[in-house]
Order: sequence, then C-alpha cells, then structure tokens
Amino acid sequence: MLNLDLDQQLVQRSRIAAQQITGAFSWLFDAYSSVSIERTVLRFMGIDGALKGGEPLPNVVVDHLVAKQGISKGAAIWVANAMLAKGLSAQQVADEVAAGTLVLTDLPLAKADAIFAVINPLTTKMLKHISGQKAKREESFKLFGPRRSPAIYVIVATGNIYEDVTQARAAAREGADIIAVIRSTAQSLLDYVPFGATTEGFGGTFATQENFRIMRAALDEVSEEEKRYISLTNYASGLCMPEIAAMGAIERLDLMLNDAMYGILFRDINPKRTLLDQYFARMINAYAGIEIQTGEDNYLTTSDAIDKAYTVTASQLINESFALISGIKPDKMGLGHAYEIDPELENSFTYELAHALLTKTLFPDAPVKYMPPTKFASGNIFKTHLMDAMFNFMGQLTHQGVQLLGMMTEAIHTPHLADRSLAIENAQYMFKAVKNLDESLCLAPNSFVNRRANEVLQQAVEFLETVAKDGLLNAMAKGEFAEIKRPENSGKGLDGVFMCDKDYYNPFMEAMKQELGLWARM
Amino acid sequence: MLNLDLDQQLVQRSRIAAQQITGAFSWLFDAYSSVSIERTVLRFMGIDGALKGGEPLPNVVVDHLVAKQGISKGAAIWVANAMLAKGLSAQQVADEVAAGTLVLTDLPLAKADAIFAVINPLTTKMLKHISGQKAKREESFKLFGPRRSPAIYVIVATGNIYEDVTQARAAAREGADIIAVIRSTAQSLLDYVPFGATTEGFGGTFATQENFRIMRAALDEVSEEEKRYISLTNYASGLCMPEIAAMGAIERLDLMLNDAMYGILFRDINPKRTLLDQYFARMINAYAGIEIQTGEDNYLTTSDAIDKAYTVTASQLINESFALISGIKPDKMGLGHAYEIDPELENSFTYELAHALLTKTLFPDAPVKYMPPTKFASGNIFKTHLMDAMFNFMGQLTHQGVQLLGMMTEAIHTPHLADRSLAIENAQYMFKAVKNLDESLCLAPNSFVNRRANEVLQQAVEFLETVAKDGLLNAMAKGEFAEIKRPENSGKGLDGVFMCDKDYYNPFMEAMKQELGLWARM
Amino acid sequence: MGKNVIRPYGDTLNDGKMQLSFSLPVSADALGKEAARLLLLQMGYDAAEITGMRDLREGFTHFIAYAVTSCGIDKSKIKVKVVETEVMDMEATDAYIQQHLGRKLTVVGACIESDAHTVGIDAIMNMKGYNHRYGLERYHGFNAINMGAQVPSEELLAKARAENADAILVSQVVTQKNIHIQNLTKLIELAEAEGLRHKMLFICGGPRISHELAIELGYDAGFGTGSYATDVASFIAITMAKKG
Amino acid sequence: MGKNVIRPYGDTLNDGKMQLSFSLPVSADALGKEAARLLLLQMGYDAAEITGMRDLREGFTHFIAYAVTSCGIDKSKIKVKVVETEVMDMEATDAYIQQHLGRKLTVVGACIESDAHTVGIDAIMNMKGYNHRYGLERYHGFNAINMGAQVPSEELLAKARAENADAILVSQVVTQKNIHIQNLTKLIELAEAEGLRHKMLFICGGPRISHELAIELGYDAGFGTGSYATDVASFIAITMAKKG
Ligand code: B12
Ligand code: B12
Ligand SMILES: Cc1ncc(COP(=O)(O)O)c(C=O)c1O
Ligand SMILES: Cc1ncc(COP(=O)(O)O)c(C=O)c1O
Repeated sequence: MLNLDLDQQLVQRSRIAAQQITGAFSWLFDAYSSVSIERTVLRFMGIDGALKGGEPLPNVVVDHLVAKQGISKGAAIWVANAMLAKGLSAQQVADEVAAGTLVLTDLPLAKADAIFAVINPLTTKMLKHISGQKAKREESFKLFGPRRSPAIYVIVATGNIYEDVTQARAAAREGADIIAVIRSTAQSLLDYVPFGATTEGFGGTFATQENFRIMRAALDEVSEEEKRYISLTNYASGLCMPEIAAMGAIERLDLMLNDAMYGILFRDINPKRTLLDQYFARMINAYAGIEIQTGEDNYLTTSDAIDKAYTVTASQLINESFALISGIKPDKMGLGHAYEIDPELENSFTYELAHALLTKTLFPDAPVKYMPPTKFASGNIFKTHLMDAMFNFMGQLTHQGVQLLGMMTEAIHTPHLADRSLAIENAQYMFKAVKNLDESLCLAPNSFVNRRANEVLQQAVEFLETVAKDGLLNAMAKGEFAEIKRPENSGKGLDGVFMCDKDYYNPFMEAMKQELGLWARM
Repeated sequence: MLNLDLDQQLVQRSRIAAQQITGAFSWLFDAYSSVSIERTVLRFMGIDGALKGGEPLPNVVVDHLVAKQGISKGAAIWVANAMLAKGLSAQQVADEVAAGTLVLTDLPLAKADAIFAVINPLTTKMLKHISGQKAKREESFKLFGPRRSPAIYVIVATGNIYEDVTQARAAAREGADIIAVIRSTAQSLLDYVPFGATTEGFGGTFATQENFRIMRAALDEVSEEEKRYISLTNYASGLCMPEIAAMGAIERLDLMLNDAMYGILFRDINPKRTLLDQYFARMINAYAGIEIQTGEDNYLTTSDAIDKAYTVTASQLINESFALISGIKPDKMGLGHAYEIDPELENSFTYELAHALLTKTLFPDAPVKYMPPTKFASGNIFKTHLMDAMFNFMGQLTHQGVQLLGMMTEAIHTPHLADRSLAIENAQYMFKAVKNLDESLCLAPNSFVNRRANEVLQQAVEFLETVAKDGLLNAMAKGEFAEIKRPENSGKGLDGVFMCDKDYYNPFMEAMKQELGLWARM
Repeated sequence: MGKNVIRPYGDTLNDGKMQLSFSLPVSADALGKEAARLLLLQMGYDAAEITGMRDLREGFTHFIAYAVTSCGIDKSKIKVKVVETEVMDMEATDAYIQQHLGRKLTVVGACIESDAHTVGIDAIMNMKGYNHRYGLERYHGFNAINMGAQVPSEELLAKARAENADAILVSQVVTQKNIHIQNLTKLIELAEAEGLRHKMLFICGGPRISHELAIELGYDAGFGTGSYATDVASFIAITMAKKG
Repeated sequence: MGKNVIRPYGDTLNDGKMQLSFSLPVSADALGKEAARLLLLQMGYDAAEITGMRDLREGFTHFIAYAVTSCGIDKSKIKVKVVETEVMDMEATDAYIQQHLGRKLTVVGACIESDAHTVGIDAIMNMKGYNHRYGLERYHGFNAINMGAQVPSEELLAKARAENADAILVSQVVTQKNIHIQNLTKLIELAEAEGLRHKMLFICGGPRISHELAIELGYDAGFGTGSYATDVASFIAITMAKKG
C-alpha cells in the first residue's frame, strides 16, 4: 500500500489553525440572516411559482418585506401571521402579495404561540419530506449496493434539460454513477432561482427545481433498470446557495457543489453574504444527507498547480472546518482536488502522486472530489485523452472517492455524447487495469513523493496560521486567497445581508440544529 | 526502486538448462553449411547484382555449384579459384557463370595457399569495411550522445522505400531514435534477397541492400541536423538470415531482428536450416556491433499472455544462449517481450508489471525489445491509444531498453504519418510524466507482483529442463513451442543444408571467430 | 428533413457534428490551418473548426477538427445483407446436422495466398476455439480440416475436391492495397473454372469482411470481426439442410 | 490534378485518407454500421471503412472510420489574413514607443458580457504574463487597465472613453452557440453608435478567434491560442505609430 508518512504535528497544527479561522464567525452565523436564507424559508413553507416576468414568488415576498422594513424578524413570522389572519395557505399569501392586494407588515402581529401553531406543522411536514428523500436514497443504495469508488462522475451541459436527460441516461447505462448537470454560465450571480423547465442556457443548463425533478425522475428510472442507484448533483454556490440546497433536498439530489468561499473568490460575491449563506445551505445538506463538494480545483485553473498546491490543502481544511460547524460529517465532505499539473513538466505524474496522496491521507474518510486536467487540455483530443488516462490511473491508485471524468474535448466544447462515452471507457479501462496495483507497491524510504507531500502540508500550515492571525476576512481583503483582493464590504449581494431582531425566527434552521445536535457548540 | 526478489536457484537452473539446449548443436554448427551461408560469403567477396528475371547473382553462382556438386567445399574456394585462373574479379566470375560462359567446377583447383592468397585480401577488405561502419556508429554516438532509454522505435511500412524515407525523416525529427523498415509480407519465405530499390510491397517494404543504403543515407542526414544519431533496423529472420545480416553489416544498420527460432515456428522453415543460418548471421551481427532483437512477441500474438508468459521467458533464455555462442555480448541482445495482456482482464497492468520486471531483472544488461499491445488493439483508435499509453508508462517505469511504439491504428492499417506522430507524442508524454517515479516506489513485502514473477520463472525453468532432456529438435517436433509441431526434417529450405567436406572453407566465418574469440569453446 | 432522415449527433439531435483528423502537405501555420479549413468546406461541411494543429515535419501538418455536415440519410431506405440463419450452440448444431443431414459435413479452411494470419481461422476451426466457444474441430457434426497459413488457392481447391468438402472457409486479414479482394476473387474464379463453385459453400471471413462484401465477391457468406464458430457452423448446417 | 493541389496524406502522397468519428441515432449492428458507411459515401467520400462501432445506448451509436476523399485544394489560391506587423520583445517595443510616439499608450482590457475566462486576457495584460513573457502592465510604454471578468460592453466603452484609450482589448473564450460572435458584434456596434470605433484600436482574442474572424467582425486585429503580450504590444505600437 502507498502510505504517506505525514508529520503528525503539522497535521494537528493544520486542524487547529482551520478551527481558529472558521470558529471566529459565530457573530455572523448567530446574529445575521440574508434575503436568500429568507427565500429558502419561504420555499420550505411551500411558496413556489413565479410572475409572468419570471420573478419567483419567494423573491417577491422577501423584497416586499425588505421594502416594508419587516425582514429583520424573518419572513416566516410575517407569512404565518398573514396565513393566520386571512386563513390562507402560504402560497395564497404569496400570490396576494404579488398581486399587490396584501401588505404583510400592515397586519398586526398575532401572539407568538399562535404564529408557531401555524409554522410548526409546515416545518414538520417539510422536514418529514426531506428525511423521506434521505431514507429513499439510503434504501436504494442498500437495495442496489453502494456506489463504486472512485465513482464515475460525468457532466451534462447542453443547456436543454431534455437533451441533458437523453445524455444522462446514456451515460448512466454505460457506467456513470453520478450525473452532474452543469449550470448555465454565471447563474451564481443571479439573486433568484429561475422557475420551471429550461431549454436554453450557456455552457450549461439552469438549476431550477423543475429541472431537478425532471432529471431525478429520469435517473430513478434508469437506476431501476440498471440495478444501480445513479446519483444526481448540481451547484449551490452563488447568491442563492441555501435556496438551491433546499431544492436539492426536496428533489433528492445526492450531492451538491457547495464551497464555502468559491462565490467570494471566483464570483466576487460579498464575503459575509457567502459565508452566512453557506452556513445554512450546508446545514440543509447535512440534514438531507447530501454529500457536499467543494471547489478547490478553481485555485489551480488560475494559479500554478505546483507553486500553489498548498492553497488547495488550505482551502480543503477551511471547507472541512466550516462543514463541521454546519453539522456535516466527514464521510459527506467531497473536498476538492485537481490534476492540473503541466503535462510538459518532468515527473508530472510523480508530483501528482504526492498531491493526491496528501489529500487522501489528510482526509481519510472524505469521498474526495477529484477533478481532471482542464487547464492544459488542448484542441489535440488525442493528447487530452492521455492526460485523462493518467488522471484516472491516479484516481484508482490513490483511491479517491469521486472521479470527475475529463473529456478529450475539454478545450473545445461542452461534451458531446461520444466524448462522454469515451471518457467512461477510459476510466473503466484504467480502473480495471490498476485495480489492486497499490497493494503491490509501497513508498521507498525517504521518497520524493513523501517529502513533497510534507512540503505542501508545511506550506499550507504556515499559510493557515497567518490567516488565523489576520482573520479570514482581512486575509481575503489582502488578496491572500487565489491572488484576488476581496474586501469585507464589497462584492455582490452585501445589501442582502441584515442583522436579526431579537425576535427573529427561522423555524427550519432551529429544527435542523436540534436534529443535527448543533446546539452544544453555540 | 522496483526490485524483484527472484529465487536465485531458479535463475541458475534456467541458465544451465538453456546452455544444455543450445550447447547440443556444435555437430550442426561445425560440420554443416547452407546455400544462404554460401551466398553470404559471395556477397562478402563482392558479388552483387541480379539477372533480368530478378535472380540475384549470389543465388545463380551457388545454385550453379549445387548443380555441379561443388558446393560442399564452400563457394569461396571455387570463385577464388576461378578468379585466379582467369584473372577476373569475383563479380566478373559471377557474370560469366550467369552468362553460362563459365563452369566453376570445370576449372582444376589450384593449391590451397594460392587460393588463400586471392581470398584473404578480399576478406580483410570486407572486414575492414564492416569494422569501419562499426566505428562510424560508435563515433556518432560519442559525438551526439548515447541513445535514450527506453529508445523510441517506430516502424515505416509503406511498401515504397521513398515514401518510407519521408516518413522516417519526419519521425526522426519528432524524436524517434530507431527506425524499423518493416519487411514486405513473408519475405522470410523467399530463398533469395530481392535486388535494388523497391516501391511495391505488401504490409511492408522489401529488405534489399539498395533500400538499406537509401534509408541509411537519409537517416545520416537527419542525424547530422538533429544532432542525434538515428538508428536503423530491419529483419534478418527467414531463409536469407545471414545474407541480410551481411547486408546490414555492410550498410551500417544498427539493429537487426534476428530470432533463433522464429523462422521455424512461425514460418515453417526447416529447423536445421534456421539454426545453422542464425549461427552465422548472429556472428556477423556480433562482428559488426549490431544489436540483435528477438521475436518472443510472436508467441503472445497466438497464445494467451498469462498462461503462456513462461514461453516468452524460455525463448529469451534460449535466444540469449545461442547469441553467446555466436559471440554476441549481453548489451547487444535485444531480447523480446510484449505487453499483450487482455485489457479486459482485471489488473492487466499489475500482471504486466510482474512480467516486465521479470525480463528486466533476468537480463539486466539487455536492451530489451519491448513490444506494444497488438492482439487486443481494436478498430477503436481511442482505446488503442490508451493501451499504448499504459505500455509506454510501463516501459519507462521498468526501464526497458527499446520501446517499439504501438500505433492507435494497429488493428486497421500499417501506420499513417499522423498515427506514428501521435504514437511518439504518447511515448514522450508518458516517459516524461513518470520519469523518476520508480525511485519513489518499492515492491510491498510478498507482493503479488513478486510472487507472479517467480511463478513465471518457475514455469519457464520446468519447461526448459524438459526440453533439455528431449533435445530442442525433438521438443519442437512434438509441438512444445508455440503449440506448433515442427519436425526436424520438414519445413522449407532443408534442401539448402549440406554437410561440409573436410576442405570446406568459409573465410569470413573463420576470421570472425578469430576476432570474436570463438575458438575457445569449439 | 424527412422524419426518417438522420444526421450525426453531437449534443443536439441532428446537429451534424463530426470529429475529423487528417494530414496535409502544408506548413503548421495560419496558412496551413486555413488550407485545412477550406478543404473541409470544399468537401461540403457547413462549418469547420480546426481545433488542433501538429507539425509532422518534412512539410506535413496534422489537423484535428470538428465540422458540421448537413448531409443526412434516410434510415428507412437502408438495405443491408446479413446472414439470416439463426445461430445455434454447438450441441444444437450437432443435433440439427444429425437430424437433417445424418452425416458429418466436411469443411476445409485456410488462410490463402500471402496471408499468414491464422488466428482468425483458428478461432473458428480449432478445438479450443475463441472466447469460450469451441471451434469446428470439436463438433461431432463436422470433419474440419484446417490447412493453416499462406495456402495457394490452387492447393486449397485441390484439397477441397479430394475431400469432397461441403464448404470452404477462407480467411483474409491483410487488406493493404485491397489484396484481400484480389485473393478472394482469384479463388472464386479458379473455383468457377474448375467447376467447383457450386459443388460446395464458399465462406470467407476477416476483420474487414462483411456479409455484404462476400456476396458481392460471389461467396455464399462472409463473417467479420467478432464472429464465432457457432455463427459459421449454424450457417453451414442450415444452408446445407435447405439445399437438401 | 494541378501541381499545387493538395489532398490529405495517409501514407502516400495525395491518397486522401482521413480519420473520422461521429455518433448517429441508430442501433449498434450491421444496419447501423451500413448507415454510417452510406452517410460517408453520401458526403462524397470515395471509400469509407467503419473500423469501430460503440454502443452509446439510448438508441445512439458511435462510429470510428477511415475514409478517402478526392477533394483537393489549390495551395496557391489560399489567402489568409494574418497580423503582419513584426513582433518585438518588451524592451524593443518600449523603445519603439518612446521613439515614435513619445508617450504612454493606454489600453483597456476586459472579458466582456457573460464571459468570466480571464486567464487569457490576464496572460496578455498582467505583470506576470504567460510563458516567460511579461504582460502589458510591465511595459513602460503602456498604461494597461484590466477590468477583468464579465464586464458589460457599455462599461468597457465608458471606461475607454474616460481614459481616452488608444486601444481596447476584449477576450471571448466561451463560444457555445456562437455567443462570442454576438458579444463581439454588440461591442463593435455600440462603439460605432457612440462614435468611438475610430478613436481607438479594437482588438479581440480567444482560443477560437483568428485575425481573419476579427477583421470580419470589424476589429483591427484578432489573436488566437498561443499569442503573447509581445504580439499584441508590437501590433499596437507599430499600428499607432503608422497612424501618427
Ligand atoms: C497477430 C498478428 C500477426 C501475427 C499472425 C500470427 C498468426 N499465426 O496469425 C504475425 C506476427 C505473424 C503477423 C504478421 C504480419 N502482420 Co499482422 N497482425 C496481427 C494482429 C496483431 C492481430 C490479428 C489477430 O490475430 N486478430 C485476432 C483474430 C481472432 O481476429 P480476426 O483475424 O479478425 O478474426 C476474427 C474475424 O475476422 C473472423 N474471421 C477471420 N478469418 C475468418 C475466416 C472465416 C472462414 C470466418 C468464418 C471468420 C473469420 O473470425 C475471427 C474471430 O472472431 C493484427 C492487428 C490487429 N490487432 O488486428 C495485425 C495485422 C493484421 N498485421 C498486419 C501486417 C501488415 C502484418 C505483416 C504483413 C507485417 C509484416 N510486414 O511483416 C506480417 C505478415 C503476415 C502475413 N504474411 O500475412 C496488419 C495488416 C494491415 C492491413 N489491413 O493490411 C495488421 C492490421 C497490423 C497493422 N496495423 O499493421 N501479424
Ligand atoms: C480555466 C477555465 C475556467 C475557469 C476560469 C477562471 C478564470 N478566471 O479565467 C472557471 C472554472 C471559472 C471556468 C468557468 C466556466 N467555464 Co471554463 N474553462 C476553463 C479552461 C479549463 C481553461 C481556459 C484557460 O484558462 N485557458 C488558458 C488561457 C491562457 O488560454 P486562452 O483563454 O485561449 O487565452 C490565450 C489566447 O486565446 C489569447 N487570448 C485570449 N483572450 C485574449 C484577449 C486578447 C485581447 C488577446 C490579444 C489575446 C487573447 O491569448 C491567451 C494566451 O495565449 C477551459 C478549457 C480549456 N482547456 O481551454 C474551459 C472552458 C473555456 N470553459 C467552458 C465553460 C462552458 C465554462 C462554464 C460556462 C462552465 C459552467 N457552466 O459553469 C463556466 C462559466 C464561466 C463564464 N461565465 O464564462 C468551456 C467553453 C465551451 C465553449 N467553447 O463555449 C471550456 C472550453 C471547457 C469545456 N469544454 O466545457 N472555466
Ligand atoms: C464550487 C463551484 N460552484 C459553482 C461553480 C459554477 O457555477 P457558476 O458558473 O454559476 O459560478 C463552480 C464551477 O467551477 C464551482 O467550482
Ligand atoms: C523475429 C521476426 N522476424 C521476422 C518477422 C517478419 O518477417 P516475415 O514476415 O518475412 O516473416 C517478424 C515479424 O513479426 C519477427 O518477429
């Protein structure tokens, strides 16, 4: 077996530094909320649909409460209050607000317990549905057997959910274990979630609840036929993180891309907004038993995979720590790593072996999300196919959890049907060819691989310790992450963050904290 | 480092058995000659050219001597005798024989020393030329640096020597170290060597002296420009083994495919004829400093690479032992091995690691000729390209000497220009990616790889020991090699083998034995 | 576009996307790239994008491209000749022969002319067979004679006549410069000349052989990549039985 | 065939051999294979051999083929627009600007509209540059302003006007559904409307951008895969100097 010998002191220091960094945010998590969190609450209460213009009702209602300065109590109270006063369903309340026939803040607030009496049944109903979905997933895995490891993860990205379905079904039959519907470009910048089934998108397909439902139904069908549970995933990151997480929980997605800092660093979304949203979004994922995935790969698409290898490790440790705060268990943390080393570099594979083993060793229980070569993929499909083969070889050799298959056309277009099929063929061949190879091998004493892994860990620890001193927000403001400056009070969506009144109430967060046992640490 | 721990007793037993097998042929080597050996002698004496019909003059003269029952003294004596009597050059003698104006056996034989006085200068002249070629090769390597390892070996096989040249030049510039001009189908069955430049052939280009010259000249030019000595190789095996070896020595080929048993097993050429011819052919290679290559890969194209892995090892040991008898040093023995494991097999790479390490460990000084996947190459070029990648990975990981690059179109056509280029790109990427990987690795205690290697060696030893008991000829007659029965006295070319008179003389063999110090063991 | 008309599929039905690669005697620069693009347009592609350009040296360049075709073909109009006899396993075939013919069928096989690729014909004829399917030698219903590699057509026919074979099996693997067509044609013409053609079944096979092609060349059947003894045995048995 | 006419090269001059792969909505069997072959013939290939057939499921099949084309193009007739200004290194360019223009040139760059792929434009503009070639920010002769990702065309133009830029640099990497064409056209049209088009150089770049295409779209130059700051800097400096 290829066992790294990591300096255990470094390992401990890395975890301590990460905890200092993430532990410093209870002031934010405990005292603030955001428009996206409130929209999530409304969706959980059963409000859905959109105006002709496309504006979703949860946005209409929350914007209404913002305009009326009522939002700081949380949206739940106002809507419940209106339901009580008018004897309407949550949806009907939203419709009236949309129609302009109802101003929530004009209705005098009923007694707390009367309001709770309206909210609690809704809460229980929704949480039951979500636990039901979780149970269904677990049963399916029991029935058909667990997911293979590394799991074969492929993307569909036609922009048209119906084409996506055809391609996802084909991929699943060929052996894909996880289908990712890539999102239309920059959806993370939209401060609302589009409504309904969509057939147009750039670089991907919009993440909408209807699209989730359509794809999940198609995959359930194939799962039955192939006697293999096919998992579905999408992206939560962005200005609607908790809303999309909620939709995923409701429609039984199985994994969710949900990075703590991606939106800040790569989409210039306000830091506080992002951290606050990810806190609730991940709590929802934790509750729904959804495996989160993080976006460390993004660091390497812009920076050098060798020089900046430590930024990946550092980000993994921060993501892990934030995930724990939201109640996610290690076996549901798909921390990201990517094979982005320049193929022209001598010993590119040897370097990557060190990096891949480091991730695996540092997070032994995490179903690591292993990303393929993308930056150095070129229009030469034959060469790219070989780079993907090395990546697949590595995934099996180092037992990564989820293999995000590379496509030979990575540098050309979003995958064609055949590209995806060849990628699966590539992975299946490699996985089989080196299935138990690692059992025959071990690392040579004082090997380059072992030295390199410790070197990267060392750099990550030193970096995290300075960040811990500065505080994460200052560090990001200084541009210490991904070489981009992200000041605390700039970036998109800051105006959507607000401080909560003492009588603010988020029934779902409360209930989830209960069940996830997250009271203790507050 | 990946070091196998081979059972040293097995290693010893394997060598002893091989020596018993090959040592039993001095009766053949010392007392017999063949028409091809005599034609070789004539070529060395300077006889070249062909009749209108295409029949080469060396054949004309030898057939003439056979017809006249003069051959058992060896062709050299008769021709020298005629030169002496008529004051002609060897070539002129041949021309007259061809014209029917001269019957060699009609001329009374002059005194031995008078005849030697004619032969010796010719012998010296030719041997000087050959040593000159050897020196030129060695200087070039000194000047441009040694051959890379694994060396990049690619084939050209258009059938047209001029197209071959274009493609060989291109390949050399892209990084090929060795160019192999694949022979036209079944040339090994021709009992003569075609004459002149050829532009037609099936599956390859005829091996002719002129073709050798044309390609060598082209490669010398590129070597100068690229500052890298480009080696040239071809095939000697077949009914003209020593003649083609001679042509290679004269035209400065650098390697020569020269298996001791290929012709017998895979071309149904008579066993005695083949063994006798290879004895002299390899002596010529040894003298010329040409690296021989053997054809173990052929066993696996017809038999299973796992079950019959031991036949490869056994053949390597026999080839090694015959080579030593002809004066070839281990560092010039390109013993063959091939990556022919079914890609559908679990752990195909792990198995091959054991086999490749076994070859490398058993023959540490041999520049192993490592053959690519061919049998399981399919019309799916993308898959074949990946199989070739695994092969290249293995070649570098286990430090094989010569990598015969696989082509993604192996199952389709003889290589197109682009196929060869992509094969080189594949090899260069793999070699670079895992350059020093092995230094970071070692074999786990009691690893499958180590157990498997010893298992194969064990099987090979047991096989060789039974063959040693039976004798090689009986074993081949029984079909113990390559599952094909080859009786001692059947097969093509038996009639070309004859017993030598006591006054038989082969000036070149004598001289070479001298210089190679091969008297001792007789 | 008629509803039966189909086009290549990239990621949208009938988008006509195709991948190509080819070499041209041009330099690896903007001009060469444009030459490659123009060639594709001239070939009739609606759009063509050169995504990869590799210098092959000596004045050649390799291009990798994606192009869009507007050609489509009508699925409903495609006719393809395929061996129609059902495929039975060894036991069934032996039983079938026993019952319908009541005698052993003699087949003579060979890899003819310059071709030495016997693995294919061996896969069909030898005891051990191929991929867990035994070869004809193991059938009770067949007397299988495998002449092996590089058998001159004349010898094969002579043998077939001598054994008065029910079927001749020919393998052709090397296809360079269409030598397989030449060889197969030569054999059939000799058979015609010798009046053997209609005395027995003529069956050929090889990686580039299709039933279609075999029929064109005047054979009774052709078997390509991935065929097994079962396919051939069933075909011979059933066809012979029909002939009566 | 005229002596300038070239064809694809497999292993013999002008043999016309090409490799293809594509998917069709057909089954993976003899019929599907024939459909693939017929499609190629219909497209005008002289000969086509389907060497690989892979079942993609859901009614699709992937084909790998080698085909022969008789199309050829006349090399001598190919015209291709390429950036003709010579390429100078950073020092030379700075010196050139100093000498011929005597002032700093202002360039404003951005990845416009929905495109967030800044690596390309950064490679051209940022200090650190790309492949050991510094970006424009490091030049003395340039005042380089990089607006980064997803900049609306309007904002880019406003900035350019405010800084009264000498050149605008636009990057477009995403090309799906030709969005890059749409975006680049939008920018140029806005510039025309605002009367900015001829006040400064408009330069675009991206992996699927060629100088040819840029000119078509009304830009002054276009730079594709593998271009460097040196190419762009030299082009701007020399062109500006010529304009005087
Ligand atoms: C093994 C092999 C050899 C072995 C053959 C050993 C032997 N005893 O057969 C050796 C090393 C001797 C060899 C030599 C050569 N080979 Co070779 N060889 C191959 C190889 C790697 C595999 C062929 C094989 O065994 N396939 C496995 C069998 C089971 O498949 P199959 O033949 O298709 O048979 C199946 C079907 O076609 C069908 N079938 C076949 N025949 C028949 C007959 C009947 C009656 C029926 C019903 C069915 C049937 O059923 C079979 C089972 O499904 C191929 C490359 C490849 N991967 O295909 C090259 C290949 C066929 N060889 C090639 C060449 C050029 C040669 C040489 C000419 C090279 C040279 N210049 O020396 C020589 C000359 C041989 C000769 N005179 O013919 C080329 C042919 C190119 C072309 N299309 O023309 C290939 C494609 C390699 C290449 N890319 O260059 N070869
Ligand atoms: C890195 C990357 C990303 C990063 C970008 C990070 C960043 N800050 O740039 C991230 C992860 C954010 C990303 C996201 C997405 N990406 Co992206 N990405 C890539 C990737 C892997 C590499 C691109 C790259 O950096 N190349 C390296 C640079 C140096 O090369 P270059 O851009 O060609 O630039 C050179 C030349 O073109 C030229 N040049 C470029 N611009 C300019 C400008 C001027 C003025 C000049 C003179 C020259 C010039 O000079 C440069 C140096 O030589 C490519 C795949 C690939 N290997 O190409 C996919 C790729 C471009 N992405 C793609 C897609 C679809 C997306 C997403 C839409 C996916 C999704 N649905 O989320 C998102 C959305 C992003 C958006 N809104 O645009 C597709 C585009 C498909 C298409 N042809 O339309 C690609 C091809 C991958 C794929 N096959 O799907 N991506
Ligand atoms: C963590 C994460 N979230 C989201 C996305 C993509 O979403 P968007 O393009 O909407 O930002 C990515 C893409 O790389 C990602 O890595
Ligand atoms: C050792 C050896 N000699 C010769 C040849 C080919 O020569 P021929 O086809 O003339 O037998 C081969 C081909 O595999 C070979 O391995």
